Amino acid sequence: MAHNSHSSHAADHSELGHIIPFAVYRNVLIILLILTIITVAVSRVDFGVLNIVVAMAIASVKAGIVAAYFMHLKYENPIIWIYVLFPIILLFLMMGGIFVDNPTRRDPKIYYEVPAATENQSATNH
Amino acid sequence: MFRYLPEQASDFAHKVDWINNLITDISVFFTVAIVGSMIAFAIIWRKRDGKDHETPRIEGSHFLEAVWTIVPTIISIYVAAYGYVIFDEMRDIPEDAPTVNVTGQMWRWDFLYPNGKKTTGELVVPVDEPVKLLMTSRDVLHSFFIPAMRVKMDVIPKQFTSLWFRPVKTGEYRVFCTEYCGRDHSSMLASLRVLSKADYERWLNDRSDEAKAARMKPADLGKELYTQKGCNACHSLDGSRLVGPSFLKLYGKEEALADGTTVKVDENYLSSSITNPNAQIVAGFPPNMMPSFAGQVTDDELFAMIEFIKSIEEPQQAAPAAVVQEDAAALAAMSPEQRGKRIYETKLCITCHSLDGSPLVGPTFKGLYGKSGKLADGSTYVADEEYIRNSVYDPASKVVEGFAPAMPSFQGQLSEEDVKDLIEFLKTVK
Amino acid sequence: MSHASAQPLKGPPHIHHMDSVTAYHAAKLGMWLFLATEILLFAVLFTAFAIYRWYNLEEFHAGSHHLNWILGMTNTAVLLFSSFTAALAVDAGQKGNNKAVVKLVGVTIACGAIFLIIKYFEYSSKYHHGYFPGQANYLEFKNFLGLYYCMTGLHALHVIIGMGLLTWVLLKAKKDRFSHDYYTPVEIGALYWHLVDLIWIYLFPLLYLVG
Amino acid sequence: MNAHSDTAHHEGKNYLNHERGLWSWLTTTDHKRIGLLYLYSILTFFLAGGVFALLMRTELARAGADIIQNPEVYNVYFTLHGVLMIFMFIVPGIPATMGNFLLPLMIGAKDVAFPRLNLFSWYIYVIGAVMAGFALIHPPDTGWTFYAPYSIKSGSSVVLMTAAAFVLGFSSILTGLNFIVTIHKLRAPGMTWFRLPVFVWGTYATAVIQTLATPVVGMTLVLLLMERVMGVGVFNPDLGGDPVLFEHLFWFYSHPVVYIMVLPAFGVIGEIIPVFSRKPLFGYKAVVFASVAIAGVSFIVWAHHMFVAGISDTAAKVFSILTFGVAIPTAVKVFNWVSTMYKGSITFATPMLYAIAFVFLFMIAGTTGIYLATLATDVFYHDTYFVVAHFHYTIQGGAVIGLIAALHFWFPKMSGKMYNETLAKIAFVLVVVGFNLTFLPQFVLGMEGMPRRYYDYPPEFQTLHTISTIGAFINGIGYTWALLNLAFAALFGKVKAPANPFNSLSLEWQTSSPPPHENFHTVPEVTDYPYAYGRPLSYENH
Repeated sequence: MAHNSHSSHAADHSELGHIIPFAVYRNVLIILLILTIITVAVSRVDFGVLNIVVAMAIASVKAGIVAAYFMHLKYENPIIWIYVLFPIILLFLMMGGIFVDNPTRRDPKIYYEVPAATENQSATNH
Repeated sequence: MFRYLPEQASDFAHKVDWINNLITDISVFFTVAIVGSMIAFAIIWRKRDGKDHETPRIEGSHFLEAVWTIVPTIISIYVAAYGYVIFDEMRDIPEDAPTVNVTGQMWRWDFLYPNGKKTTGELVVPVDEPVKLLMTSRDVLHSFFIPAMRVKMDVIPKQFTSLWFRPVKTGEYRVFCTEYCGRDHSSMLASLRVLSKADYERWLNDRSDEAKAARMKPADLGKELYTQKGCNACHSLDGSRLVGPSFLKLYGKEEALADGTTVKVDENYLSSSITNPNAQIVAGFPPNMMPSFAGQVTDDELFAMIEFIKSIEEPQQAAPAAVVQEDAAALAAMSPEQRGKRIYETKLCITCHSLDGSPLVGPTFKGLYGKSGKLADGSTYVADEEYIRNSVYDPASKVVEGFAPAMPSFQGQLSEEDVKDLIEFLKTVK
Repeated sequence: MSHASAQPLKGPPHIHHMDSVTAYHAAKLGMWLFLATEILLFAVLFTAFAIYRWYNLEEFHAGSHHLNWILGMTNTAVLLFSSFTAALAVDAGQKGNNKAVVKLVGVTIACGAIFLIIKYFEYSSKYHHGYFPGQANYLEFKNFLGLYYCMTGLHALHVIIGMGLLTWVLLKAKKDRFSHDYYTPVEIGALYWHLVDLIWIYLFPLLYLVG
Repeated sequence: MNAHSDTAHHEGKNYLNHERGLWSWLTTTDHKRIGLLYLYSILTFFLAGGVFALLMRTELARAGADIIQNPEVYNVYFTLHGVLMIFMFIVPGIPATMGNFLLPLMIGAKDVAFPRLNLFSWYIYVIGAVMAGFALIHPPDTGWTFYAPYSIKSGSSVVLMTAAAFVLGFSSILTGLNFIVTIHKLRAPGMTWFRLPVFVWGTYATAVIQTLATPVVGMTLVLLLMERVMGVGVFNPDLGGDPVLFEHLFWFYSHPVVYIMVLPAFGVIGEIIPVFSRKPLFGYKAVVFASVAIAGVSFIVWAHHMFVAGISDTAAKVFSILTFGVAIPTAVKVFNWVSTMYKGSITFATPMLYAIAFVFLFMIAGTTGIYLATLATDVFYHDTYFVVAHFHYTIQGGAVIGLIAALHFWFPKMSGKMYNETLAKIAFVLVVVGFNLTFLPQFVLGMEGMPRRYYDYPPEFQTLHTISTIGAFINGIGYTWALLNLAFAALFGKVKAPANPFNSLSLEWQTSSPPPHENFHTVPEVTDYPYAYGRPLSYENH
């Protein structure tokens, strides 16, 4: 469990990081560049509300590849996985909590032009 | 036990109090039970005679863990559900409720009624009718809190929030600002007056004050405000120096300020001096003497005041108080305390001496009579009749510690009889 | 660490309270945790972006069309390439090839510099057209541009910090410090650099393309 | 626990005297010394924050203006009280002091994973504190919550103060990160996860929150700063910003932060009660899971600070229900502590007295929390004195009492001396009596509708305010007394502490008092969990 070995001698090579062949790095770079072009190309197509979803999905694939290969996450200890997932979950919780609030307000609007006191009547609520 | 919530003045108040009291009872029960058993354990199984006795190695119990997970869960769900349901009712604004607009501003509350009537610092609503408040702010966050109605909602600039309630009894209730909003947060108060339906209708349609103000020239309105708001206590119209600078030929003058800079007295300076008097103090005058009138005067009144000050080009006698002179017979018919109160109001004692305990420019009159204390020169005083009489005629001779010698003498303005009446009045202010 | 003088030039430094394998894994876990905090730093901005985009969809669309997507894409490519060289630098470190580490890290830093130069041109063009906070045209897209500056500004700051970190790695590699059983700084520096890349992978479509 | 006994005589060398001089302290990487550096720093700010509290209470003793003539000054005082107590005292509070000192000792490590980073965090903390000190030139008056848009408009040095809070937060992140790695990587042989003392578990849960929640508030404060300096339009409603968003982001950190303060205190209580009851901690695993559950749930309940802040009714309902989720693990912990005392052999040493008081105070804190989680009642109580009292019961009654209990409990280990028990008990009585006298009346004030952050109040509230002020002074005297007693014992105490004066089984007591620089002369082997007190019920071993 704990990596606290008693020997203080030079460690066996395999106890450190994983070595990945050069070809993998090269292929990953090529895939990433292609995906970048796809992102730009796809943004010319209008999917309506899904625009942002598509863009973020492609970005997530790219980010996943970078993390898995460039950052060696694929070969890492599960504890590191947990600490990578945790902030992402928190990001969604944060967004989720705030999206439970603002869109469901009675009057979910920020009035750029100040309604003067006398005109407040016009701001009805639903 | 522990029933401290204020009186219930809205129709859902008793429901809020019900759930509140339920929580109180549950809390008290569990606190007493748990803390009680802890103390009992501590006493029963205390170490005796300085020797440890053998203890069993009890490491836990799945059954008990389950019990004290499930029981609090059930109680939580029960309380949460009722809190939810009652909250739902508190937030379910009736469609047909007449709307009053509430606008918060540092540090005052403005109200706008459906027929266009405006008030500041006082919200008036009819009894037994739902009323909806549609609220916003002109500057920062505030929060509108009526304890007796059990309602509260923050007020946000550039957004609208709302709340509603249905008052069930007439009377006057406090309104607090409960979201910190800067210097005078604690004086951002208002009152809620609940009237009977007939009284409310009469009040709503009585717009004589506004009409009068609208008819007047701004400078004339300003003149009236000069005495009404008690400016005359500290600012003369004839160039004489009182607590604050005279208004004579004030407009357009270059004033040297206490911080060494100079300022030209223009509309901006006058306006900020009324709403934020301590920001720019004229050299030679004491700071922190003048209370802020922010929230106490409307924009129109502010404008009128400035117009009035601009108009003082020639020395003038201080205008007589705008209060109608009572005829002698009416005065004679009053009790001494009533006459004293009249003097307190018309002679502008009211400007500097509060009745509610708050220190203004001078000490409060609340509980003053008979009180003893320290004077600025280190000696002590007892506020008996002689002391008060002396303070009216020769105020500078005995100044209470912590206050500035700001009060003018009333020699020649108040007769001995008047002072006696005033003392009688003071005796009643406890 | 009083034994610093006794430290061998090559190989893991002597750490008094744990062995070198544990030290390597501890450093990596620590770095990943730090990256987690960085993700949350940006999470705030993403959340704010999401909610203001919901409020002002039109403004965000229009604002994003004011950005130069070609420059954005160029920068994406530059960062991706720099990430690639950073990953190769770790590979070189794993093999104890200090010369390669120097070269690859050098290229990575240079890519960071190119990124910043392009970013500078983007900012200055915005400034000249009056789209900076406080300038005349800013109010047109205030929410979008406000978040654009905050997000790209914070990201640029991370690029600068990353370049600093990699410079430190480069100097160590120049002194021939790394070996197959000690290359922790290369890996740590590269991890940080990859994060900079990761964030940009999201910022580019979000700001330049979709809006 | 059959840990290697390690108290052998080592010719009087320990972490306090193996190196001497101020410089050796300022450059130390020894976690024990860094813990003490933190301790001295936070206690300084505790004192300063306490002075501001007493100034406020003095002003509030009577209605109207008394010692403070200008409300602005009062507003500055409560802001500084909050900033000092939250950011500079209680957040680093137990984790950075006791956590730093004890964590490696308790898991049988020689130090934390990154000793130099640990020292660096302290320096960052000092830099943050100095920045906050410079902010005093024009002290902020926004309240420690820095709510927009007042914090954007206020003329005071909000920029410097928020920057200071950001820097202090960075220090907190680095400490948390260091602890997580330490617990994962440096446990002694045999120290499995379920043999960790509950204090370590509490610190671990805290460290997770420190590491993952602090960046959120850091960025939020940076955005506020940008808003002030450049006017980017994120929180300023005049530029289309939503001030309520600031509150969301602020509380996303600042709710979990109360668990940063109180989870380690839970751990402290979980250590003290078994030792002085000579009983195993009842339901060890339940206590551990409760800590982890509290840390987890703490991230999804933040908006209960905002039920009337203008959030939607839907959001209020969702967050109210989630909030009740915190109540359950907290209740489980209380039940387990009390059950631990059942059939014990209980000694009333000062730490135990504080632990018992903690349970009592925390019961009140917890149950009054129910009013604030329940929607219908929170509408009334929000931003009244009820909240002030509830908060102080959790943080002062919880975290501060926990810290004081910990200081007394581990004092022999930290200083190698014993303190005067009688004087400590007198201080205990003053603290507990003074504390309740201060804050019980504030519950009543809140129920009567007294709003918080008021410089002045209607006269009908005066009696309770006066009582509260008297209590505050007694409380202040109590803390000063307790700390002076300890300081005196550390400096001039004659009674040397044995290695294990309270006969505890956990690892930190198995080394000498004070511990040697290396913590343990030989690496300890752990064979059992640290609560194996009492006569075994059966012969099965752990």
